[in-house]
Amino acid sequence: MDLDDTPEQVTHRAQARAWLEQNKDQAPVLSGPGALQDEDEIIAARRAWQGRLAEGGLAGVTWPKEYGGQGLGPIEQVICSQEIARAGVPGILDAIGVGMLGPTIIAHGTDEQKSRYLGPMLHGDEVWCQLFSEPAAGSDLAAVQTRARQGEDGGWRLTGQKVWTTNAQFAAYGLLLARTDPDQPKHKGLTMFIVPMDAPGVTVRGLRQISGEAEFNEVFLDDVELDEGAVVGGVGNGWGTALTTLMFERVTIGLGGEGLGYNSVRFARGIAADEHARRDPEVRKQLGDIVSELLAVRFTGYRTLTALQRGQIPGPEAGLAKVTIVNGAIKAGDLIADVLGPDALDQGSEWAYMISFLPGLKSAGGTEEILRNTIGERVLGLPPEPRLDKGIPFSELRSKEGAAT
Amino acid sequence: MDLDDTPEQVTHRAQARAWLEQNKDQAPVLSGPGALQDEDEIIAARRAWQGRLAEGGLAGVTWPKEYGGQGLGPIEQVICSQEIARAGVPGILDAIGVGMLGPTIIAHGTDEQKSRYLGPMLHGDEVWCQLFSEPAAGSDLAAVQTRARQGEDGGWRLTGQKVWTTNAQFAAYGLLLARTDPDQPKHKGLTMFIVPMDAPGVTVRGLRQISGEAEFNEVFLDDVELDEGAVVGGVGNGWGTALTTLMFERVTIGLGGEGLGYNSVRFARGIAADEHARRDPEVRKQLGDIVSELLAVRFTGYRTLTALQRGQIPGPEAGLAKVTIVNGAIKAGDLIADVLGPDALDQGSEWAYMISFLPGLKSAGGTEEILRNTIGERVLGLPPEPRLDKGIPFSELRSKEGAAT
Amino acid sequence: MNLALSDEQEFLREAARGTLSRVKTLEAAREALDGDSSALPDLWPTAREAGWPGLLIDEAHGGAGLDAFDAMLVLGECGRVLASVPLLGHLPATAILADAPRVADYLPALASGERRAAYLPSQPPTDVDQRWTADPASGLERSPLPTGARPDANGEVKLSGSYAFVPDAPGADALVGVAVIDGEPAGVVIMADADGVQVEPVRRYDATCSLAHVTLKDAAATVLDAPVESLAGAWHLAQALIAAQSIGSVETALEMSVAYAKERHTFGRPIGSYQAVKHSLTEVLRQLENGKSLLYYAGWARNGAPGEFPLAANSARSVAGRALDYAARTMISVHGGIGATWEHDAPLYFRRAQLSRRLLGGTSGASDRVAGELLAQAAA
Amino acid sequence: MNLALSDEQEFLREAARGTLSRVKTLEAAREALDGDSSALPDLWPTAREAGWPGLLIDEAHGGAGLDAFDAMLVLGECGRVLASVPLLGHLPATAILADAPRVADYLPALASGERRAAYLPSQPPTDVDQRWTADPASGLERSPLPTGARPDANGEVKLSGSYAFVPDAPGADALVGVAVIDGEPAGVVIMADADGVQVEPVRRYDATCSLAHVTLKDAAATVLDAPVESLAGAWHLAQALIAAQSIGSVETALEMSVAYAKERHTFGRPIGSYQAVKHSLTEVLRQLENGKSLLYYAGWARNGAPGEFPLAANSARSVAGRALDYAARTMISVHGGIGATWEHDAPLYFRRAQLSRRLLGGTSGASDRVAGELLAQAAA
Repeated sequence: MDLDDTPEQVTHRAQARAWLEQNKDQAPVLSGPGALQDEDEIIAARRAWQGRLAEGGLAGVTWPKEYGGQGLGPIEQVICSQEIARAGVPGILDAIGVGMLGPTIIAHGTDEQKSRYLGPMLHGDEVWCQLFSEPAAGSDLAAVQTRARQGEDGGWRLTGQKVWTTNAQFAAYGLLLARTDPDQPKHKGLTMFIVPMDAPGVTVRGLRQISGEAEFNEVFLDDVELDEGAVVGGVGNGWGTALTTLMFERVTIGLGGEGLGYNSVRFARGIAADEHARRDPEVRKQLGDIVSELLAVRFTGYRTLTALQRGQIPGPEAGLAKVTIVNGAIKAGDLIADVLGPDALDQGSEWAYMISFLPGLKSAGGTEEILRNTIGERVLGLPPEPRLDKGIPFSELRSKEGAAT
Repeated sequence: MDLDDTPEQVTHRAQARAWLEQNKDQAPVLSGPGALQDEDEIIAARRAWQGRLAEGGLAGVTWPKEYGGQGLGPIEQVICSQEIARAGVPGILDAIGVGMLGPTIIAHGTDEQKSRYLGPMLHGDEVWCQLFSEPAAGSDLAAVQTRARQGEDGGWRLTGQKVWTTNAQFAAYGLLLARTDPDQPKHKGLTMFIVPMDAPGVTVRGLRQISGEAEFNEVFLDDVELDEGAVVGGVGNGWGTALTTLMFERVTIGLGGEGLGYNSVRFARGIAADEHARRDPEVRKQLGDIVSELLAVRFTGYRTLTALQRGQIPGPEAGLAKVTIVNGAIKAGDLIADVLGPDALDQGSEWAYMISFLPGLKSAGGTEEILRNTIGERVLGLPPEPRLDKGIPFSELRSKEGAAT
Repeated sequence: MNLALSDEQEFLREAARGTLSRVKTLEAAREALDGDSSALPDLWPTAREAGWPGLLIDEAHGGAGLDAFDAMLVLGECGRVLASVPLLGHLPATAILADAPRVADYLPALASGERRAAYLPSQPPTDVDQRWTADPASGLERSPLPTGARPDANGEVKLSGSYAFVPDAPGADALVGVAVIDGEPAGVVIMADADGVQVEPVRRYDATCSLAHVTLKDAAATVLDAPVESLAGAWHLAQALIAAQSIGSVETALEMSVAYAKERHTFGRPIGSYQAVKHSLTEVLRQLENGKSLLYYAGWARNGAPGEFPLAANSARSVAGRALDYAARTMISVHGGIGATWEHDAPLYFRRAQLSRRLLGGTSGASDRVAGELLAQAAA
Repeated sequence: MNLALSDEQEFLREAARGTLSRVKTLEAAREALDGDSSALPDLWPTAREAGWPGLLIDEAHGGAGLDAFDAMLVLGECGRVLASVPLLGHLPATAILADAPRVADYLPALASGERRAAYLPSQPPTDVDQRWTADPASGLERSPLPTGARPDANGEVKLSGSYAFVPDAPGADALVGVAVIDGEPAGVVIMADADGVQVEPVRRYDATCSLAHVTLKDAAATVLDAPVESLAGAWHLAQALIAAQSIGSVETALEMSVAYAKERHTFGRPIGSYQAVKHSLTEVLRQLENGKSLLYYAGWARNGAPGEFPLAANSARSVAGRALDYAARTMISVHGGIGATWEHDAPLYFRRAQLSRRLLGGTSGASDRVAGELLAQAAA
């Protein structure tokens, strides 16, 4: 058991560090003096920087070489991330595309799709977004209603609404889950598509959150035309293709370390400034409980990495790290605001945004409750809840729900 | 809105107080100097004292006069309880009988049953126990398996096992829920019986709890013979009869005040002794949170009483008071043991017993989870969980469960 | 024994609900948050019409001569719809002034609402802290009260010091609280427009809560002849009022959450049929019912058992504050992603919960006092 | 980067599990609780045979020369079955002695287990409390360490004072901890049979935990030349060991609860299919996994990053202690009424949880230190 690099990893780390040393002046400045302010400029600069990272071999580390990646393992990916963080420069802009959607296309896409899309994705020339969730299909993802109908020429027409879409406002493409056969039970009859975000009929609208910021978007599809080649993984196989994406999402979360910027020292700093609070037994007890759990997540990430190195795929329990992070950060926000008082809730406070943002995050990526169901069943082997929607055609299911309401 | 007695209640309270003043020397001494030690002597003394209270009109206050009660309302019952507590003497021994089982017989029993059983019950001459729960029918009470078969002479033979039975070791009679028709769905085909605890085939065995004490008993029934007159409320109506008992149980709990002896001042006393703890912000915060909730229960009791006075029957939400009390007392035990250290867990400590006893109490009387289901559905009107056992004959259900295991 | 509302109280509550239902308070709260502070309707005329400003002033001085519980009923209705009615500041101030014969002439204007007062939160000593303190502008350590030297024959004095996060201070005519005069705590009233008085409005997170930092520099004040019990009582009254307001908000949060849980389906079932949702909502109900019971306790104790009022009011605040916190979070999580969007009402209740738990000594300050009261009883 | 067990570690763990599976530890725990203290098997010979006493002593002195993580694996196996092996006392004591050249001759007897040592819990200063302290016999306030005057040339000194709730002290040959010698903290070793040493066995709630109050009255002690880092390190090591032991108990509690939740039916469904049960058990898993991750952290940090060892060991203790508490309660509630009966194993885990959270500074003491370490980092 050790946390040290192997000799090969030492070399890899040195290379990454050297490259960053040479190139970090080209990185966009996002905070502090000289920071870019204009949103469009920031995006443009981050796209260019992603391209540079890809050229330097610091993006798509685990992608096969034939698609522009390094063909290396997850540990090398983490080493690059650590070195990027150490250099104090931004990482890639399109973490969703490179981390989850690209690997899905690599796994299920046609040769044409791979050669057309992967290169521009990796280099930040074309940003991607994930069009899975819908207003009535959040945690129950297989309930998507966006309808794709095939014409006689083999092409498709899509109509529906997606929601909680990150990066949609500047994405070139989206990977979209749609229902192609409503007469099948809900997990069948789904198909995955590649959608150009500038196609006629696609409308993107920012979705404001509690904080007042539009962290996510709604995406409306009004009779959007796609050709036959837009299908990823075959017609009717959309659920299996989506599961691949979700598996890569878990890997991303599992390796997230203390992740999301909610780290222990930052919270401690929020409290250490108040000499009275620093010595208050109640504040200390709460802080100690919270940061102990957040520290654990870092080492859970290392355990996940060890498993990945051994070729094991992380199971749904990787999602527990997210539960720990989100709930820990929520408690930390509460504690800090109790210490600082209402000023912690001021718009200018570094804490107000976090306090506003987290309650929504608890619901993002599958609610905590559904995650606990999945883990209880798949990891602990507990029996499932009775499922009333099994084997029933989706169309029939919807009318039943309507009647029950 | 007031907490004061009406003029009638003032009179009633004065009468109770005067009676207690005259008679309290006859009350058994259960703690302190001169306290009775022998378990049998204690029971005998408490039975005699119950008889005296009944004669004085301080027991069975809400029972109709024709059965030896006072025919008064719940407020007068509470006044008597308050005065008994004030006088520092024990209350009645058979609170289960007088509070829950007697009222069930009054509601559902035959005239013969009423005239035979109610008098001796009220006076403590015959103590009763409640034979509902079984090893495989705890929170799901309607799953009882104790089998009653009717012979050609109309008499019954009972075989089965009951558990969590308070007072069984010295009870004269038990009110027992048994299955008389397994081919009916589970809530049908149940019948309520009166069982003499000295009948051949009845065996009582103490059931030791975490604390080491036998708070409850197991009761085994091995081909116990009862005559036709033992049925309460009619054959096949056992579930409805049991619901009456449970309703009276809720009334009892609802009026329990801070109940079960877990009151705020006692907990505060456990901490006040430690000068360091008394000033510790963390200890104070926790204590304040706990006792605030326990205080609430007292006033919830007054609200319940107000409703009862107006002829309203308390709903299942009365059970929330128990949840508050038990969870509050568990937290208080934890806090006090954290303050006092391992000595709080010493056998001689007043807290060790409470700390041991409470986790079991959380499961007693229907688990907290089932209670929350019931309240969610019946009080908030939330939709029920899918029930897989509805309308299916009990015998078939059991074989299904067996197969699933 | 009767813990039910009287017919008059039922009427008071229904009237308040009816009156407030005619104002789009939630929409206004959202617009105000978005920068349009003129969006918040001025509800003081409404309050005057309903007779709320004089609730705690006796009839001889033009008030309604009602008690804390009646005021709590009105605050509860405000809390239900997050209505911005400046009673949390006004009512405790009138409670002090009503006990100070020296300023009795001023009461009718306050009772009618022609003049509006704001209470300067002044926390009485606890079993372990002998000082009177004010809420701090920042940090955990409480602030000393403003001080003044010996007053003149008319009770006039110059005060210096500050009170932070004073509810409803912006626009108030008179500020009423406690100061340390010649080394002893005493009630004071300060005219907001006097020299040396600075009322700096501050907005934090919930636009419906009107707050200000009040700074005094040799500001003219009148020392009140209200007894010290009355000064302490105003603090506890403020705890009971904010508790009632919070419990009102919990009621709405629960109702909206239950309604959504019945409608919204996932995996082929209404989400309210799942234990996770059902048990959370039952927990909101449990806390709500406990809070309501303690509102009765506080409402009764203020006159029925004044010695218990600190315990009653602060336990109500403690339970109600935590209930609102839990209810607002549950409201968001039951609604899923939609509950965290700007257009939804859930975030408004969440913002209210976040802010109000930190006002008037904070929810945790109330718990601390409950502990202190109990520990003192236990030691006696 | 490799956070997996080595083959040797796998073997060590499997061997420990195999060895302990041959002893009816749970039955013994129950009988001992019932008054038959002879029911508890003496597992020291078993420990000797397995080489556990010398785990942390180097090979040159007859030990195995292994590290904290290996010791934690063994403690985890003891925790799984509530085996009463006196390693929680012995191992931290050997960790101090191994750093004290003056008593190197004594190490082989400790390594072989011919002699047994017990660690006198001595808590190093925190960021807000500059004293070294001992666990108090009662109450929240920590006790001062025993004191002695200047030692003679051989390092001999007379000590007076006491250490409460010393794990595994009954029957130990040597007691090892920290005392204040001539005003400065120093390591000390005391022979249990020396004059002025009183080892009073105390039993609290969990018969499998051997404890004693140790009282010294001018008792002869040898001052150790171990560095102060080693003295502090023993405290943190004890935290890591009790954390590992607790996590072992959580594993069993979870396994037994999951098994029962699959079997037991209510309302026509296995109880494990209900969210209330499923989510509780998932929560146990979450806490268990967090605890395990921190055991890796602590196991790695003791040599890999000694500056982080206090943070690592105490965060492991904090999470593991709370995990055991939650797991034991969940075990009882999942089992329903039966889980609270004397014959069931759940109460044994509950008793272990109740007691161990209050030993060695307590779970909350560990949280306090985690906060202190982080606050110090944040201030730097």
